[in-house]
Amino acid sequence: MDIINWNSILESLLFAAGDEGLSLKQVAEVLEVNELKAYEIIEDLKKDYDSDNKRGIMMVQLAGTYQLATKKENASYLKKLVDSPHTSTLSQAALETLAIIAYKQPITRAEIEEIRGVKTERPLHTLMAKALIKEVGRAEGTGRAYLYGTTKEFLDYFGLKSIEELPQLPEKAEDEFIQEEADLFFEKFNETINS
Amino acid sequence: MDIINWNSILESLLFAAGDEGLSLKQVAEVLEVNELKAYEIIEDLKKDYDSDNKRGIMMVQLAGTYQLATKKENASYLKKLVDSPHTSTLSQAALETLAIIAYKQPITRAEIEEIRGVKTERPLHTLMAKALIKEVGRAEGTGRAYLYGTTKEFLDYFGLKSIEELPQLPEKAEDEFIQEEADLFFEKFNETINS
Amino acid sequence: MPYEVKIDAFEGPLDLLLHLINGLEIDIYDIPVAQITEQYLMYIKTMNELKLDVASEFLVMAATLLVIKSKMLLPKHEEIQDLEDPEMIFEEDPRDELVERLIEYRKYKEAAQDLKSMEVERGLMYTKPPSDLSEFAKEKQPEKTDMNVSLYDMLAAFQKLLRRKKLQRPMTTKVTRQEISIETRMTEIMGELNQVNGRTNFNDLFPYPTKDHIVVTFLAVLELIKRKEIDAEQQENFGDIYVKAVTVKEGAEMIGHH
Repeated sequence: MDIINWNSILESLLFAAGDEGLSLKQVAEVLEVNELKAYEIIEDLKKDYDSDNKRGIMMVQLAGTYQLATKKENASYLKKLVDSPHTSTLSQAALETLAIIAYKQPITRAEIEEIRGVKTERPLHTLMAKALIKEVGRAEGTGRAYLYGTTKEFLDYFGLKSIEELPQLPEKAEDEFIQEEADLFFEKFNETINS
Repeated sequence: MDIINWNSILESLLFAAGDEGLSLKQVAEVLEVNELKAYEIIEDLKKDYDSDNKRGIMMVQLAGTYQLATKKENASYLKKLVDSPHTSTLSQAALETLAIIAYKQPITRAEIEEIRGVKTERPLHTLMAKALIKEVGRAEGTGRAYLYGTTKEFLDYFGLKSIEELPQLPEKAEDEFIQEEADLFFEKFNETINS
Repeated sequence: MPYEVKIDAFEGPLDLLLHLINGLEIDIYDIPVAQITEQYLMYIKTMNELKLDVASEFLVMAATLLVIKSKMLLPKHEEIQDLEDPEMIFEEDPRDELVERLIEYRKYKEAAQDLKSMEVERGLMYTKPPSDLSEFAKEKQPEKTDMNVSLYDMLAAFQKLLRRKKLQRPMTTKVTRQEISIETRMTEIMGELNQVNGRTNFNDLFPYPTKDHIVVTFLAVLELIKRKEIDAEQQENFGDIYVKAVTVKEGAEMIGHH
């Protein structure tokens, strides 16, 4: 009798892993089972997706990892989603990409994709077409990938005088440190006071 | 008879939309149905997720859009996949400031500081950088101080459908009422004792 | 070197006052001002002695408390009694304004707690980035029309990305924080005192300049004073503080505190 809901857990994991997918080894490690068992669980979930036509996602094996993807038969609806007039403003994907470029320029596509964890070809295309970003050079090394940066239009559009006017990102590490210290103090203080 | 597999199509769409989510209107448009029908389809898929414990994803309504997310009960497994186990959370100062803004918006910095009894520049900065609050206008009168309000990201960050979903603030008036009653009672009690 | 730890431990004077009031388990509408003021000042004083940076707001509140305390001692001139209408009994309590501020602040402090638990709850859900739908897109140039987004939208998108925790190979090691407990430090302090004939300069108890160590030492000293195992003395105002061990006579009765 299996009390652990392997299907549910694996679906959660694959869903969150997105386009990066998970290797058999990773699945086994996280589920704390051996690879044979992990494989069984994967096959089981895969079969569920394939046999149940109420599901819109399926499992694919790409470059040594397992990933979730939308079912092919729904492609026409996805096409409609892309063309939907409501998606005419900048998408979340484009905004994310733009933010990464704004704060980390000059930056290559590979670096952006590393941060986002998804392919970023289309958002880059959109941003270029809207003249918010441009190619500003080429990276050193093999491939000599394009480097991207923001444009004058970008500043104009967001009402910034210069790139330095961008709101500062919170210093995450520092914030956390202070908070931890404060928590520690408070905890100890309470222990003493209330004891 | 429904030949179209709404559940499957909607799941594909929501999966592809990711954390950008889809509004009811978008769903209706892409599925080419009216909003009432779209709502039914959404509710149907939602029920499927909730009732089937083999599924690891669920549907949530965040900041006015429908999104897929992993089920909460699988959080411990997902944590094992996350690179920094220390998730950055908001400091007490930031939370207090945010609470005041959420319930009293639009509100100026001076008004916030009046309530908290301390300078609030730094928390305001953090909250702006995290896009949880924004400037929503200027106060009347001299100085024309900035007024702050919460953002869509605020709703998303706290898992709220809309600002109306915020838990109710403990009512001050009620507190006072109880206290007045108590005072009155005590007075009467004394009168009786001493007469 | 000022330490801001202290200031962050309490969000401000109102927070500290609420903490003291809660500790005494008293009615917020009937604050024993003299007692609270004393505790409040003791707190500020200790912080000063530890050379922790005390924000000016804390000092302003100290002054306010002293004013209220003195007003409480005055005979009540302002009491107007209209015997025909008991509702009209009007008595101006010098504490009223402070109480109102405390209650107002407490309301939002509680709301902040709610937000905190919502934040935790939300953190249990993981989402995925929007898929790359380029394979479904027609090759058309997006028109350069009004995009209708603001800087906030861009920031929000970025925060969302950061929040969407990046997943990777499971990590096997977790960094654990080296903690010194108050109990351990208390034992250490008693040991240190015994080595120096039971008396030492307060400042000598802080050999390590780390915040953790200072805070824990400070609290250990407080606890030892409370348990009457050590005594602190100061020869003159602003003079150095000395700490000495209280030697308990053999067979002395230790039952009861008073």
